[in-house]
Amino acid sequence: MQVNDNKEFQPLIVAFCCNWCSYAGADLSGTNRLNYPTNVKIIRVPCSCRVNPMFILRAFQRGADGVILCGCHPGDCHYTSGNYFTRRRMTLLFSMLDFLGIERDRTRVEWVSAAEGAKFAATMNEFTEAVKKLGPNRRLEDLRCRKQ
Amino acid sequence: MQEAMISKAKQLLADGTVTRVIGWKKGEFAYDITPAIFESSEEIDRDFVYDDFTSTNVSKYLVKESKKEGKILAFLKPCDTYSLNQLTKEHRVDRDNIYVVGIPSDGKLDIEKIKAKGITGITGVERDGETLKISTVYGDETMSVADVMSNKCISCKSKKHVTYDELIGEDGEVITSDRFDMVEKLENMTSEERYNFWRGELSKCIRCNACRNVCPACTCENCVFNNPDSGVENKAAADSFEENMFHIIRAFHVAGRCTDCGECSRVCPQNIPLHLLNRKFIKDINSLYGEYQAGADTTTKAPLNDYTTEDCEASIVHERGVE
Amino acid sequence: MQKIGVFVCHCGTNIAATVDVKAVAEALSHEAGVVISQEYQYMCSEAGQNLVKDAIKEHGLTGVVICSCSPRMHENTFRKAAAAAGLNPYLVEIANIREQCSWIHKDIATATEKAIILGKAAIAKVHLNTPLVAGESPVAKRALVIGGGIAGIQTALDIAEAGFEVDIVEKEATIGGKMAQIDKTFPTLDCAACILTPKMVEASQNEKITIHSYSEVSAVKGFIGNFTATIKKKRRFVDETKCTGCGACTEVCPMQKVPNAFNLGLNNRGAVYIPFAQAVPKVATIDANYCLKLRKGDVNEKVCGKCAAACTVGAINYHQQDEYIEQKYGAIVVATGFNPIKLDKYDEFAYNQCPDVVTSLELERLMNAAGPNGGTLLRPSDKTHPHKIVFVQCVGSRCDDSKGKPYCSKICCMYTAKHAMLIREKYPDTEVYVFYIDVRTPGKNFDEFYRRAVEQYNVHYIKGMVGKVTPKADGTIDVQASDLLSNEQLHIDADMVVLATAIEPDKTARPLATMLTTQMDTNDFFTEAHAKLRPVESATAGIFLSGACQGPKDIPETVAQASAAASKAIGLLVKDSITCNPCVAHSNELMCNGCSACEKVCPYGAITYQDKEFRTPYRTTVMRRVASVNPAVCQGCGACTVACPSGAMDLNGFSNSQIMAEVDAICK
Amino acid sequence: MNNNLKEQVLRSSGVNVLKCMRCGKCSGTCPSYDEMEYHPHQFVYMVEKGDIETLMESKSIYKCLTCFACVERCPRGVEPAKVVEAVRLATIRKQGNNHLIPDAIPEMLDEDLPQQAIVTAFRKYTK
Repeated sequence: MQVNDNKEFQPLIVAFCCNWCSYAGADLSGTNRLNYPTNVKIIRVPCSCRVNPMFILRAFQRGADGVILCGCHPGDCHYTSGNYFTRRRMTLLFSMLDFLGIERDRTRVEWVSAAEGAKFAATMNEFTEAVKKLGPNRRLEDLRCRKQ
Repeated sequence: MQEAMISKAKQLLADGTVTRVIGWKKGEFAYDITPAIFESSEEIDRDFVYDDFTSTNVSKYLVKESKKEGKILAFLKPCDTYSLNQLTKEHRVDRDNIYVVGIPSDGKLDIEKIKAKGITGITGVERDGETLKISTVYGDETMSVADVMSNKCISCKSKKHVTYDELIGEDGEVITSDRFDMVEKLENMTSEERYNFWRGELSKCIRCNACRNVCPACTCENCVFNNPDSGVENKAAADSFEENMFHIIRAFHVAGRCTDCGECSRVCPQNIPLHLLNRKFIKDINSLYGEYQAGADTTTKAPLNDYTTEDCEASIVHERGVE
Repeated sequence: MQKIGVFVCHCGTNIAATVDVKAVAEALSHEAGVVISQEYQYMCSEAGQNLVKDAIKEHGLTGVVICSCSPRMHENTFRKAAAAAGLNPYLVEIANIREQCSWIHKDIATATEKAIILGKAAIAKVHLNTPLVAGESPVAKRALVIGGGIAGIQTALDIAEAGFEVDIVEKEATIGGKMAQIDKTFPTLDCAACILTPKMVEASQNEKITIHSYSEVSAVKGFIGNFTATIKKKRRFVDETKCTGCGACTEVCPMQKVPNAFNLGLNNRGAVYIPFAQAVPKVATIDANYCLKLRKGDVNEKVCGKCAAACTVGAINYHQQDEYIEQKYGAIVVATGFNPIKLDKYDEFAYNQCPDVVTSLELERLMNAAGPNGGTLLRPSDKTHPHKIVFVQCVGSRCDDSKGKPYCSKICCMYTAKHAMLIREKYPDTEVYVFYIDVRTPGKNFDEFYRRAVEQYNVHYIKGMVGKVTPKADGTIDVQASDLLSNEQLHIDADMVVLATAIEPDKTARPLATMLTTQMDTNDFFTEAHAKLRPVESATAGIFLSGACQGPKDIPETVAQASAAASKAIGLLVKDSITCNPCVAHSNELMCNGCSACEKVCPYGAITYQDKEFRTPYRTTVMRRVASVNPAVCQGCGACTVACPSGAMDLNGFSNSQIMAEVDAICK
Repeated sequence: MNNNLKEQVLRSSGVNVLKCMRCGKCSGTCPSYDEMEYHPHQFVYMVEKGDIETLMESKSIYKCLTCFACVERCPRGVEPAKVVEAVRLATIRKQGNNHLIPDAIPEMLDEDLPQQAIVTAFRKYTK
């Protein structure tokens, strides 16, 4: 997170991408030179269902302003059912964060196939913009982790 | 009721059906009832208590107790039987090693509510229908039972025992309650208001872990918050993030498993309405994935360990309710 | 103490143009544990790999981070290089600074900054990497071929040839599939039966091949090298071991009004039947939906029973039940084939209204010597000789609507040319019109074949599409179409119309794909592991694809793919064991609750439970139920790790602490 | 080639002419085919080429019955009738005049003329 008086707020976005679809989709948007902001940093996981809610909270704790989780489209999971579990888990987790008053636009799940490089880039652009509008994450941060 | 239970316990001990009984005995004060194990008729005669302050759900104790030698007798209120069923489903208790006697419950008293009325030095209570007679060292007081009923009992969801080997008294029915009202009220607030509400509540948390220790779903051999490898290990919440983190993860871990017994809020020394977090999950699960009551049986898959291909997308959270 | 080597790749200018690689190497050299940090032109080159190998040996590296292209590209390359230098290959991590950095960003300063962060995340992760050793799992030396058409037969023959046992499971009463229904084959015009039936016989006589006809695969469990399939042998009410295929029963059956499925319902057969003369196995089957006795419900009642009386070997068994066979297989080949689509939605072609509007496959039967008319081409309505026949191409193919299929069915251009030619050859007085959009003839001798139809046989090829087909009262059919080249609308008074119907995958394919956990595209064709480089393997290890189940194909292509799938299967079956992915889940027994949450979300059934004794304080012990993961079955998705509330379940290579370390490094 | 006109036709019709695979089924199915100088498939192709003026001057735009047979049967979902309609609209708009004035209708009325025809005529000959 870089907050600078004379500079526009630059959010830090952590993107968890499943190895088989979304990470490949991210690679494809690279291959096709489709730009998205440097704010987005990708962490590779074998399947979206590997993403523990704790990872998402941890990212927010350490200063992330938005967390997005990308997986194969429902029905296309490399492990057949992983993203179906992801969908339930994240729906409930996001609903809980919303219930606690955390801005709902800071979290998102998006299904991106290995062929959807353009969608990946578009999603990241859109998500970064949405988080930028919200400003820095203040409601779910760990003050001790805030950078000076 | 206490007499009936004592005689049942003594009978089952005598005929060898069970070797131990888990019940309750008096603590330091009259309202301070704690679970206890009894191994003989003498102990039962001496210490066994069951009264309007006897709230503690003993099913969690059975995780350890049912693994011991010999069958144990447990007296379970309707809400407690849901917890036991859920534990049975998760292979946490050895159901065959437990003899369950179902006991009816018409609600327990909340000592904090009584104290809040300025009554101290309580030595005993007597319930006469809707009226409660309280004897204290300063004399007797009377009040309405409803006024000092425990919150978890006010929003009671069921008077029906979902598992038992024997019943004392008649079995009740699943009842409809207004238990989601407060959740709904919060949902209808703005995000800012919700944030302020929860900041106010959760900042009271002193991380005494009472909620975790009483919770019949929190039976992990080793809690993830005690596990140095988990990355979230912490003993005491140092700031608002850790207060949030602990309660979110705890609620998430029991989502789909929480029977809504309300013990977490009952034991919270800071009176944080923790059950609202669990109820939020229950409400979401009911509305998104179909009605589900944890502990109602021992076979249905928990909603988070299950899915349908037609489930809603996570974006539903963004689309509904108040921003 | 960790000794980590960092290597930053320029990838020519692919990375170096937008990321200051020197600055990245410099910045990462200050990270904890990093003992060497260099950059190089092409890390994946021989020289680049040597750089890594030398550094491992020289500095005794305990971890390697390569900042380069996507791990999907060269992770294996660098893992192999590390292994060659004596470092466990799983101590290598890749920071993707090409696809996910240099290629998508333009500003050098921010791109460099991001590359450094990605490098730091990889370093943070590699600190926690543990050496992993891939396990091995044995291979069952037997293959299962699902589908007994030409694809399945060819695959089975090739696998058997290599000396392995093969089982063919065919849902119909005989193997042979669609090719058995075809009259002649392009581009040589030899008779399909003449080349197919010897292969069918060969399959039945090969002692390595077992044919389960009239059977279905009802369940598949397991994984590459170790599948267990349950085969349901549907009851055919005839003892296969006794039946001699003499056909006496079929002659006495009084119920002769059953639509003959082999002839696509163009004529009738008995309730007890042998699909066709060269059927394999040549065994009768009773159709319980039509059999007078079986339809009654109570077979003990004294109804009919003529077939049983006629059978001299006592093969008829009205009491037969479905039989289930369980068998272990090392490899599975899917060869479920295709079917023409239903034409219900194409009212404009009057297929449902007029019997003289037929599909191309029906025309095959109408022209076949074993077909309903003994090989003489007659109109189905009045059995007269047709003098004018109109062929319509692309019926349901290349359709961007809900009625048809978006793809080209590939075989129609060629078989239509074949039909046109055969008709003109046999009935020179019959005029043949073909309405086409494009004539697609890529293939050896294919365009020559089409040109022969035009030049030698004088078939009228008209570029344009038929808009409307209207049966008329005089028995002829009005075909209204456009001729795009002469820019006019035509009306042709035809005697017959033949629709080149689109083909689609068999309906059994989708449930089978679910059973096999293989992927399908939106058209229900099986998806190959790689469209170009792995065209006969599915993405699920140990499952191979043969024939039209993977996409529309003609016979030579099908046979080629069948043999290719066989060779892939053989390549697997010759191995005694296969190496497993070591990035699998494992359970920490000390923390496991035995609650079964992980088991419930495991798609592979890799998790089992056992009661184990654990020490408790004061020299006591307690029995606890704990989970254990079968590393050969686990595929490493990690669903269990999140289902586990205590965190007892973790995943090698993507452990909780590793991912958390990455998160921390990125968010620092 | 007039790009503005092409743009206008594409926009008002909402048709993607690039989806056409030139099969000619639209013209094969058209009941007004013989009446038309330019046929449905030509409309699609000529609009793609931008040759709109030729179509606008042709009588064909009034010959289309708007029966939608081509729309119904087009395998690619191109909807040629909508293209014809869009060209017709372009003509009418360009001239700035309605071809049919409501006041003139009573005189033209014929007892056998179906109500539907008047409605259709209005759609065809007015803005």
